[in-house]
Amino acid sequence: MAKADGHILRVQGLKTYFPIRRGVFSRIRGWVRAVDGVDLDIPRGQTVGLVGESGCGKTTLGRTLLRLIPATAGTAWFEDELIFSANRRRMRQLRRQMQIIFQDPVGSLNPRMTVQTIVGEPLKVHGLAHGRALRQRVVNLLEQVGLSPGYLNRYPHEFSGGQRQRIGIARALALEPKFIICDEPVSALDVSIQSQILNLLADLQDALGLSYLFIAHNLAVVEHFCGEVAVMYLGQIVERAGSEDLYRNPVHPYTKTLLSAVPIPDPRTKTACQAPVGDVSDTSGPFTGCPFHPRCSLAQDQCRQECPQLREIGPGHFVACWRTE
Amino acid sequence: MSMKNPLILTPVFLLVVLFAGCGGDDQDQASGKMVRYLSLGAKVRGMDPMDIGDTTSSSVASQIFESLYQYHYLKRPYELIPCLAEDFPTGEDQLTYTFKLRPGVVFADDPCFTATQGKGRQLVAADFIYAWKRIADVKNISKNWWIFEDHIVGLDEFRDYTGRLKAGENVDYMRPVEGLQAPDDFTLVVTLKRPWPQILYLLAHLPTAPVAREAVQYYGKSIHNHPVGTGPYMLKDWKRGNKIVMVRNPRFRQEFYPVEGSPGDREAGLLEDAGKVLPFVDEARWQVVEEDQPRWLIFMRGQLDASGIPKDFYNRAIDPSRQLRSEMKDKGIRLQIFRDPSTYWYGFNMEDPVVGTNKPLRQAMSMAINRPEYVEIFTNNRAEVAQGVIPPLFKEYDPEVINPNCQYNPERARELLKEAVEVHGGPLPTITISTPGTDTLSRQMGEYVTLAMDNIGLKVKIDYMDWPSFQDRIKTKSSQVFQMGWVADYPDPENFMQLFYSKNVSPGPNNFNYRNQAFDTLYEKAKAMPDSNERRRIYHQMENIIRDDCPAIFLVHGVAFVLHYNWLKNYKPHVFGYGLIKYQRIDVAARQKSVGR
Amino acid sequence: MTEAALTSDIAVGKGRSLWADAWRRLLSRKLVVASLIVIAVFVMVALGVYAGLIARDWSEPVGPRYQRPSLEHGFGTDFLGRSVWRKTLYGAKISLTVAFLASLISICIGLPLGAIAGYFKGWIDELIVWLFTTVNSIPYIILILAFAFVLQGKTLFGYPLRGISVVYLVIGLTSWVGLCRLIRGEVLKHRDRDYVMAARAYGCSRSRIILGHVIPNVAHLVIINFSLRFVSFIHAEVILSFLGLGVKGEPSWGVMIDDARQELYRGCWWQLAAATLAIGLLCLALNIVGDALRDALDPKLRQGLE
Amino acid sequence: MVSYIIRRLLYAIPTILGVLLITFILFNLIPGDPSYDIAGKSASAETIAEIRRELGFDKPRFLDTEALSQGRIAAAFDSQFFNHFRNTLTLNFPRSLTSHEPIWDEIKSRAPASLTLAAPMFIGLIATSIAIALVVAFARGSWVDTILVFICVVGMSIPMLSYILFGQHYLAYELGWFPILGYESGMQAFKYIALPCLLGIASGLGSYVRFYRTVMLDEMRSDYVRTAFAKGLSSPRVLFKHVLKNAMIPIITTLVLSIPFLFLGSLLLERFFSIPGMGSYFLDAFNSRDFPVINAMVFTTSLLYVLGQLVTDICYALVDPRISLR
Repeated sequence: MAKADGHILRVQGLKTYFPIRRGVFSRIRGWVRAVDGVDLDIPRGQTVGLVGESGCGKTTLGRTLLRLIPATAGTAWFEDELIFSANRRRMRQLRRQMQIIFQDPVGSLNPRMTVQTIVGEPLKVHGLAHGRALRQRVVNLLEQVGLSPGYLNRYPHEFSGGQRQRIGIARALALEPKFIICDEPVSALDVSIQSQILNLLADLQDALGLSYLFIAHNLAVVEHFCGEVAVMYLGQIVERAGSEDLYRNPVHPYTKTLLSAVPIPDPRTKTACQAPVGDVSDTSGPFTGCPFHPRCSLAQDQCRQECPQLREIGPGHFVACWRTE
Repeated sequence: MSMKNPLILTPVFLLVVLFAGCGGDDQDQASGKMVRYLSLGAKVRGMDPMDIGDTTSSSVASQIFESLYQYHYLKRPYELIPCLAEDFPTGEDQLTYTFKLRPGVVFADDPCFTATQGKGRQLVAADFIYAWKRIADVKNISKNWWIFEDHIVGLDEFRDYTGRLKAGENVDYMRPVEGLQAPDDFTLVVTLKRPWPQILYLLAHLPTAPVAREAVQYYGKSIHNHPVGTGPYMLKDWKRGNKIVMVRNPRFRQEFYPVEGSPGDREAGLLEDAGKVLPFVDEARWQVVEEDQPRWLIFMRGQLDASGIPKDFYNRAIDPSRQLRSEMKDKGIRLQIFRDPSTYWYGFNMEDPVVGTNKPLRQAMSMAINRPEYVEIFTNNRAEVAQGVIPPLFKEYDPEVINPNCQYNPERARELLKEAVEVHGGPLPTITISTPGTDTLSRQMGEYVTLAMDNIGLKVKIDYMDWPSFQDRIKTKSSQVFQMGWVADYPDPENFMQLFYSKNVSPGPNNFNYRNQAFDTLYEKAKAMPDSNERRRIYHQMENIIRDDCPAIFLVHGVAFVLHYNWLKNYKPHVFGYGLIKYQRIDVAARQKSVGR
Repeated sequence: MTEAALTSDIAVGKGRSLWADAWRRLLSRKLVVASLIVIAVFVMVALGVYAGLIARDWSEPVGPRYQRPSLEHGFGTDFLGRSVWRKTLYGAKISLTVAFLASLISICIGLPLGAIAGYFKGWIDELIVWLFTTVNSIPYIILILAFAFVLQGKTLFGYPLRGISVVYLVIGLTSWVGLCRLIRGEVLKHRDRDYVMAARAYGCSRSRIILGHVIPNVAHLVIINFSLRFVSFIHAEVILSFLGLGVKGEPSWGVMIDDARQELYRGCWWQLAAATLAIGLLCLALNIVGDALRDALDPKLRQGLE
Repeated sequence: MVSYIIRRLLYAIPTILGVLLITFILFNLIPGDPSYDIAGKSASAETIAEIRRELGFDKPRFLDTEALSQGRIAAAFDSQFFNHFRNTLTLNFPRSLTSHEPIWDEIKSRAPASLTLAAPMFIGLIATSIAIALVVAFARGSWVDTILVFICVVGMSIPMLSYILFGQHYLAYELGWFPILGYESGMQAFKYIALPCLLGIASGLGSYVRFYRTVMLDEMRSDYVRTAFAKGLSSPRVLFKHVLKNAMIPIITTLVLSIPFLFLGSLLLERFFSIPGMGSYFLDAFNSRDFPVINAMVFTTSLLYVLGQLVTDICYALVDPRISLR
């Protein structure tokens, strides 16, 4: 199979490893497998959620896709373009189409720049607008994300968290991308603000036909926002399904654990609380079997010896677990 | 809370310890030991005569080593008397000299004399030959080869031989040198290539002192730390960069205080000890003090017996009539004024395309400087205005001569500068003056000269550099004008005249790179002549050539002011001789009374 | 939206940068304002000397030598009868120029090297770290002396080096290590911040990221460093003058103290007093402003205070 | 830990090589040739040339390209640079050009004097400034703080030369509290180093107090100190137990990294008080272009510095368990 096959983004066998250096000569003694063989498709105009505990590699995955972190192996198509082998010029063009929104609304905005500079800089860098046109474009972008143009000369520290995140979104929109990686865009915000931002993102998707990869660390946020959800554990995707399907019928023990942690709006619905056993395993050493087996209450010998592959267990529902056969 | 106390108390504790240490005074003074306290402005590099080239090291080592001749302590003009030699040399022509050694001279006791269990042995003529061969030995990198170079038959060949040896090969000191013979232990015969009238002066020079072969072999490379000589003192303690202590050599030969001196010496009390056995002082102590201010302070405290007067302390010590101020006199301080065999100048590099070919320019610059004012500002009148190169100390100095180039005459200088522009064929560029020294005084002199040249309309800039950089500039002929001076090594103007001899151009001593056929002819003639009226006339001719050609702006001749306490007896400054402590005496009681006050 | 409405909106929303914030904070303290005024006066004097308006005739004798301070000659006269007051004023030019240019040189070396090392990591980083570790492990005094002797009398781009240019070059070329190390550490922290990631994500070039994003965010360290450095450079000039490597032919405060250390013993204290006073006053003001700058600019400290 | 130390030591190799290279290049650029001085003031051109040859100054700077082209590899490396390199790395320092004294002997005899002055001065300085900084930190914001800091700033604004001139003239000469200058080894040394020590402490106090005050205020703002205060622990106790302990890290850094420079001594103090230490030795060597001596001193100091850094890093780890040595 070549090309993205009609999807906006297709990822196959993506691996991102970080070396561990030790000893007198700082030789590489091992690897942290932050992303370890991920396949993912993102349909055009849709939102795919990526959920997992912190440290599971979801942020690394997002950044690897934008080549902010070098990939170790694997391929990724953006439409018909191979991301990892694009040359510098081509990559610059690609960057116009793929953008990212960060989790931390404080750290992701340069504190020494005004809103105008922050939002306008992508346009300037790509030579898309100058002078008055640039300012007009920035004003439009701010309006688009619901900020007053009067904030143009303000600095990030003069804004609230939600407003800062809107600035971040405006910056991501500046280049009119087709695809945006939302790296936990709401987890640092107050709950009341979260929905505002999510609504904004949804509106923008409708208006501009955007595709999102929406990264989150809990399932609650993702439920209504994403058409499809992938659950990630220790660098691997353990379950992938349509949003509703996943919520109604979680298969992988890890997904179940995650779901059990979601605060339930309706106290009558009771789910058995399945607390995970043990800690997140160390990803640096060579390990065999299912990555979740040390914490899994259902683990058997097979789980300890062989790593399960993603299998389709229902229409569009994939899971990697031996115990679901 | 327990931690607090030690922390805060530390500095307090420190102070207590420090203050407690103060106040202990010299127990030597109580014991009545006669100690002479001296200071050193620079560090002593070593005490191997072969390797001594600086005045600091000489002034110390000369208490231990002696040469064939020495200067009379009291007589002026300076005159040589035999020291290790029994008498003046005999020889029928000017090429062979036969020296008879004084009998009964022994080296000081030292462990290096293994054959005699450390007892010093008799001095023999071979020790001189050995010492001089060491100077010739290239491997020794001696500072003093200039003394013997091209004078003694066979010694230059000996030097070539040592230069040909490969690393690791030993120099054969038994290899005969034709011009240096010792027919017996007490006779030294020196054969010269050509007449050398200055030879006796140089044989009074410290580097020509005899050295015991045993010491060199025993101490090897650290011989410079272990001086073994025949002189009145022996080294007791030497902390490099700090202090040197010498004690009386018990086996010093019998030597007596001179019984006659110059006029006025008797009145000054310098002949009170006439005929007494030398030395008087039991111990001599040097303290290294590099900065002027602290040296002056310890002198004023009575911790030094004598001191020069740094420029800025002058007014505190001397009143405008060149007399010691009364508060100094009350302290028991005495002032001695004497002439230095020195001349200071701004030299021109005669190979420089601008100044070298432009005599009016050189004259103008020379006339731009108000020498009396210069003397007043920078030396507090402790210098005499120069008319030429030979200082007044020499009998060849002609007090009648007035050199027009050395007179302050800004009007004439401006006229000459106009001529100079014509000679140069265009406006004169900025003249660069190289100054050896980056210290305060050099900087202030530079500021003064800039002002003076500005006054006649000449732009100069001063290039200050340290001594090695300056030497590099001079020796590679890359300076334009340079500030320099010369202190004579011996009382013969030949020492000054060699500075203008064309065969001595840089990197030799002729830093002016001055070339004059007439001068060279006269120099070669005078060099071979013993002192006579005719030679004196030739020197005058030579000096006139230089005055006229103006290869240098002659500034001043030094005059030294020395202060000493009245407890320092028999103190008479000497400009050529070094090993003089043996003549001096300390009135211990007077010192105690004065310092204890 | 019409053009007019746009402009008026923007006029309403005037933002306060962190710099403006810090400046406001500085001006709110009387002592700091006083110090700033002192510094401004010194700078004006130095500029006045440059323009030839002040102390142009410092080299002309105004009276007898070694005059005590009097109504006629404010700070007395020196060994050539020159006015110590004029020399002190003129010294402001030398000392400020030396400290300013030396700071500039050391920043021009330290800032880019530190930023490059911190941002690029890898072998470039190793090389720069090696360079500054090496330079740092050579005793400072040896570097100063060696550089001074090497530079003296040389020409740089056809411009002959002597006097003051040697002094600031020497100080500048030997004192960039501290800043370089500081900047490198800070850039290492910043290079993985999200705002840098964002810039990379929208295709900012590396040079633009370093110049436009990273350096403005570490610039406050340079400013703080600059003010404290200034003080140490003024002192360095004094030491250099003592070692004979200072300014020649012009009066600097270091030269004046060097002159004075011998004059002191003839009872001539005014030159030492004048120079020490000038240095003391300027350094005091600079130190106060430096401290205040650090309080105002260092976000870490500020967070701690709030 | 062991592998960490070994790795740090290996890192020192390029640094040391760099020091050798930089100093060699610098010293070759400095004008001045010791052979002129050695030859004496009346020396002829031939004598100077002979001496240069004996000292090896006529050898090629880096590589004897002529010998190399003829295939004599060993001879090609008989250059000034490689000889300098070889001598230094094998610690086979030649003798001083001016005094002919083995350099090690001289360093051994002078380093104690420098240390006798510098060590008490340094310890006194650190102790006094920590004590004052504690007081200041304790009284932060009050008038005591303001006044002490102001005095410190005034103190550090005055050049050291002024301190020395004042101290030597008034305290030693006029008042006679101290010897004016001089040095003796052993217990006698205390008498002589008292004044230079005090002057050194006085002139350095300002900047140290300010530095430590900042360090301590930083610590005092940290959460655990606030917690400690909140728990009702008495202030001095918190100050000593928590603040000082944690402030030790920057203090250790300044301490250890200063050691090599203690070895070089204080140039100004040594000169004015005639203390025969490394500072004046070094200055002399520089002024006579005694390159073997300068090289030896630079090499020794940089070795000490590199070791000092290593010790600092180990101290870090010991004081602060949060820092891992990897």
